[in-house]
Amino acid sequence: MKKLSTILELVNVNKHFGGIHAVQDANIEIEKGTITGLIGPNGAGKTTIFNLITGFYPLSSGEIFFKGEKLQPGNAPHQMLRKNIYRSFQITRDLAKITVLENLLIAPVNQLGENIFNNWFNKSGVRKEEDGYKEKAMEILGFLDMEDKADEYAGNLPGGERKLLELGRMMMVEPELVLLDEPGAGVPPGMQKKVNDRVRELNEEKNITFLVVEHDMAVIMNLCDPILVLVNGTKLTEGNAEEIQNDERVIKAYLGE
Amino acid sequence: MIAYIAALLCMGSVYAIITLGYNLQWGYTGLFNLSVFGLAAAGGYTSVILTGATAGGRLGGYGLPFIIGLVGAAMVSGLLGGLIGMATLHLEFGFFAISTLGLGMTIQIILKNEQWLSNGVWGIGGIHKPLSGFVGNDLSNWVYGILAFLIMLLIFYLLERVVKSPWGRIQMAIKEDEKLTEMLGKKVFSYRFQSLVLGSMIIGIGGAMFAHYQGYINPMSYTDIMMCFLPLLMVVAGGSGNNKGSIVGAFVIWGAWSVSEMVAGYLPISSAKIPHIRTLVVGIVIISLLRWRPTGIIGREQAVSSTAKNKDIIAS
Amino acid sequence: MQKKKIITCITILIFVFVVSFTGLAKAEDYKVGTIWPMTGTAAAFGEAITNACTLVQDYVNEAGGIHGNELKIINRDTGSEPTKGVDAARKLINVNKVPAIVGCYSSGVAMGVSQGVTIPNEAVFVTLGTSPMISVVKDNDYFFRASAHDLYNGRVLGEAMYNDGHKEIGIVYVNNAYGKGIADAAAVTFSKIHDGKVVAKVPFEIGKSSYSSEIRRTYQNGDIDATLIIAYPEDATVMHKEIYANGWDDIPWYGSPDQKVPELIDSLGAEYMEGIVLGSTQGRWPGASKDSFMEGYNKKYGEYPPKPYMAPGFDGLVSVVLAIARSGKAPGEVTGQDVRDNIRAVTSEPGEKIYATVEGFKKAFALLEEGKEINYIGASGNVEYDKYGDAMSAIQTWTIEDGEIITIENIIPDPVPRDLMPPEYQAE
Amino acid sequence: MLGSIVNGIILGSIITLGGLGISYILLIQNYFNFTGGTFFTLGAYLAFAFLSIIPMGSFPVVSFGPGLILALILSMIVLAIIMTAVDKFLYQPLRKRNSPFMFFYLTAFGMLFVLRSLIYLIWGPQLKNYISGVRKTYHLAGGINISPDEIFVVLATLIIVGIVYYFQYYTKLGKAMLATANDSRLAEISGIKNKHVHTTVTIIAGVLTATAGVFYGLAIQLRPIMGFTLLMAMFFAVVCGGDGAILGTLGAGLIIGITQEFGSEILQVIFDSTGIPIEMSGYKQVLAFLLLIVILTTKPHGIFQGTFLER
Repeated sequence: MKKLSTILELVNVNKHFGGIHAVQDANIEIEKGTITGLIGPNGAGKTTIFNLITGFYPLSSGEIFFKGEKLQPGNAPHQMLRKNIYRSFQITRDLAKITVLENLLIAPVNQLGENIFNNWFNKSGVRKEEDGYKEKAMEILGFLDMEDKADEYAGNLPGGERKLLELGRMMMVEPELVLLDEPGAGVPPGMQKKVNDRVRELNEEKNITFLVVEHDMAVIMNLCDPILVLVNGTKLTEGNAEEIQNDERVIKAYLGE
Repeated sequence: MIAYIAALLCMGSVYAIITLGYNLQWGYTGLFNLSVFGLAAAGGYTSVILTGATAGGRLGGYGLPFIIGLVGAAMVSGLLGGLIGMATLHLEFGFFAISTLGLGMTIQIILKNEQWLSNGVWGIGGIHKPLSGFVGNDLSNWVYGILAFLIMLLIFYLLERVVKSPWGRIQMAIKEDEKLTEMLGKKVFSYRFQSLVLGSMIIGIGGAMFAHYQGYINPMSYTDIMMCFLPLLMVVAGGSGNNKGSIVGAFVIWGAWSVSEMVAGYLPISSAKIPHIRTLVVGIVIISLLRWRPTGIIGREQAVSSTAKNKDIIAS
Repeated sequence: MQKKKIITCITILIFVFVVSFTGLAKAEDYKVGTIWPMTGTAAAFGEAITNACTLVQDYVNEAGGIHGNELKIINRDTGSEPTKGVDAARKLINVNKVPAIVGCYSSGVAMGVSQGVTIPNEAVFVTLGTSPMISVVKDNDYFFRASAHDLYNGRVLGEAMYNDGHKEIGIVYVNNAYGKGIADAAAVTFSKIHDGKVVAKVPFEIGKSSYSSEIRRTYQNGDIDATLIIAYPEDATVMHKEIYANGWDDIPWYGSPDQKVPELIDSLGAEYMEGIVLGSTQGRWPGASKDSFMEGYNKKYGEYPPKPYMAPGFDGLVSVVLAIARSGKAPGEVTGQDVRDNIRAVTSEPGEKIYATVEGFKKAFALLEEGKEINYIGASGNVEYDKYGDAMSAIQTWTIEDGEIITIENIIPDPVPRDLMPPEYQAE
Repeated sequence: MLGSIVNGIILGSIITLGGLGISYILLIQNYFNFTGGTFFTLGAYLAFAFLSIIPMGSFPVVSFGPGLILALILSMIVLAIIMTAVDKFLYQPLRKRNSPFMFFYLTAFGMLFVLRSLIYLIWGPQLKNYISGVRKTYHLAGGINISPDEIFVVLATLIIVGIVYYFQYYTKLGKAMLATANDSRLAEISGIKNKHVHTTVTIIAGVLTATAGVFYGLAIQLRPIMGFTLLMAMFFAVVCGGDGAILGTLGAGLIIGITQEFGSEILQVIFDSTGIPIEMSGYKQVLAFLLLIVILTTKPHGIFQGTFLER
């Protein structure tokens, strides 16, 4: 296990909903360049942690740091990508009614054409920029083996390709940290390998850090190192696949006491 | 007959303008705004107050040219749209709908009660159509219809410029998935706000065009059924998120609405019952279409992209 | 795929369009349009008044039609809304080519129809709207009114209250053109023409479930001797229940034209209504026209509903029909101008008095063919259109005895002088 | 002046019942039922129709008799059947297809047209009453006037809300409803049949709506647009109360009723005494509406948000 600098750090993070403690004193550190897995039984607060990191929920208490800089509390979800954090969702969220190509084109931040007036008064500038992004998008689609699907509606893609599309969208912005929520959900087994390969490739080639939440143990064991185990909103243990599988506490937590 | 076609052209174009504005809000951004009638009324009254020649004791009588009236209508409706947005945009779908409906009603109630502003229940009459002095009455409907159609086309062109662009793409994305769009670094509130204001400005222009066509307006000229539900139906009929569809939807629905009444007149039923039977049929038609033709009455939902291969979306 | 659907839709539309025109009245019919509220807030009045108009059609056709051609009434719905009303009128003018339209119960709709459709298209529009504003519309004399307007109604109510010895009154009125008109006129009559005092003048909105705050403001601002309640029957019922609950039911109240309906008695009970109501409404003028109208109505539709404004609607249509007859033109050639130019001649002196019976119509058409003058005496009054185009028809005062609506008298009052009214009533 | 509070409470009771009908539909099916107001009218008219065949009879004190109660029960049953049929035939296919929200709203609009025209066609536009005549009224201290009928309406509302509350939180079916509202997928996995829940909800909504309609007819009158004019107020109650929160809807209904009646009167007195020329009567609804906006700005999910739902 190569030890690099910490990229994301959760310090004493708490989150209550009414009387329920969804996250309790979570202290988590994510090392740069890893593919960290986050597992735990239902209701362990995995997705809540994602929502806390990205600012969808306000913290009840505690702090979150990204690259040593305070991320939460304070930042809104739309600022994440500007800080080079990308997040995917549990249920694949693709924009079903626009095309695959456009699903990629929407990702870059601060496009000229995002300002309404540029579309009336600076059309040529918008077009020029758009052409540049199109080229990049086609390259990415090539990398994902989805070139022929560029003009297909995203809603018509099979589950696995939707995951790939999500990766593609992420590649458009080349973030430093990616929060992947259940990359295995709804993906046929054949496709899963492809998704995993792409994730690993991106991790190695572009040095992107991944934080992965997953239900499917096979996926996690195969993909992630290290793996964090979360129970009742608290970090239970941390280790590589083998260690986790043999940890009694983990087995207990999953089977119930 | 020919004159009636001119009338259909006028009303069709007026509704097409309102529908284009509404389509931006609902069809692209997914804002279920139910204050359309209030915004249209605000536009109509603004234009009438600015362009009217006389005003007995109320605000207005500035006698400004028609085009200034339209610009003023767009400004005031846009401003009101912005205020409505600030008050309600943070709410969820249904809550937003109810709140905007209430704000639309508030605009209507103010227009009804504040005599110094809108002449209250008496309404404002003697509104002139532009150019009607030059061409006489027979032609004025045609002139106005063509003018309205041209204004509608201009709005259509300007809208197409922005919706088929990264800006429009973001609006589509917001309609589909607000959270994802937020995650992609787009400030959803700001884009919704822009869509609401721009749409409101267009609706205001539509309301002003309506006022100048009617010749007389009072607060009841802009009712929720005629000025909010009907445009909504037009948007859905034309396929939400489809500007061309909206225009077709506006003309077809208005034509059907207007003509159906004449057809009903030939049924062998007591004339007092006919209007109710007509609304009954309209209701049944709406329900049946949604039940058996859920893909839209005329068009399907269309993407921003013109390059899309397969026009049918399999997934929901 | 999509284009095909659009084309199909448009084809169907055009087909419907064509069908709707082939089913039109025969070319040799004289056509007159009517627009009444069949839906919406004023729907309760539409049916009866449509029946009254059908009665005119029956009489005229029974009398052999106008110069041998049948009369055809084309009726449309105003929906009690300007938008729908204007669209309905536009179809009558543009598609059915009627030279004249009779109709509109609400002033707001009538203003829209006249300024949006009939005046620019030079068609005659005879309305029943009671707003005083209708008189001052710049109309090139195409805009008539068969009923007495608020300045008459308000005068009668104001005079009645003053003459009954009341010195301080409260007025509560429905906040629309109709209610505001009568309220203003009655208040001016009471306080400016006479030396009475209007203690409170309170508007209210229709359709609410409680009017207690309005009622309290009306009754508690001072010791009032009487109240004038200008409300539709639905809202009047709600108010009276609250007046009763507050124990103010011993203060006499006066009602507006719309309250002359049996529903109000049903709702409040004959006992409550007994003898304490005095209202004004559009009158019926004793004579052959009134008898013929009421008997004909009873015969054809069962019971004659004591609803307001039926007689003037009837008269308005008759005067248009007679004007068409006097113009002597063939069915397709009658224009709005012809109706306008003849409508005063057939309803005023000189000429032989004509009543709205089958025989009366026969006689009228015969006289007109001979080139002689006629003078129609209507069911609602003399029906004489003044310089504003307003008919000087009778105002009826009514009360309730034994659960029945009883007419006190039919009078033709002077209107409230316009210069006493607030500025918005002055002619522009 | 205090009398306005009483009026507000009566209006609030009716709003609460109608609002709960809408609230249940919103809770489970996630759309604001625009037809709610028209079902409300239909419920009232159905009872009116039954009353023409059922003899009214008489109770002591109140002005109506057992006939009205029977008519109310029949109206509840018929309306529940109608609403279930509408749900089965129109909304279920939409749910199955996962149709966009808009389709539910448009279907509701279509239903509104159909029902309203049917009411006009069957009963005509005229005003109707269950009982004619003014009622006996108690005059209490502080200018409060209340008739036995109105007391009945308020008490019956409280009892019904109590029953619904018990059902919701203390019965198996009620808990199943909550589970479905929280997460329909999860509830289905744990053995709750969505279909049954939908039917139950619709039946409850029908019963509540019919009761609200009949109470409105009893306390005020019957007219074809009565439900539509009250629809906004019902929506406000649902929104302010928090969707699905029974006590919340009751509280919000009463607050809205009292704000409209009492609040507007207080403001009117203030305006009159300071000489500001504003007539509050037109702005009653606006007042309730401003309240709604204020509440939503501070609490986006209503006053009683989170009583049992975590959204």
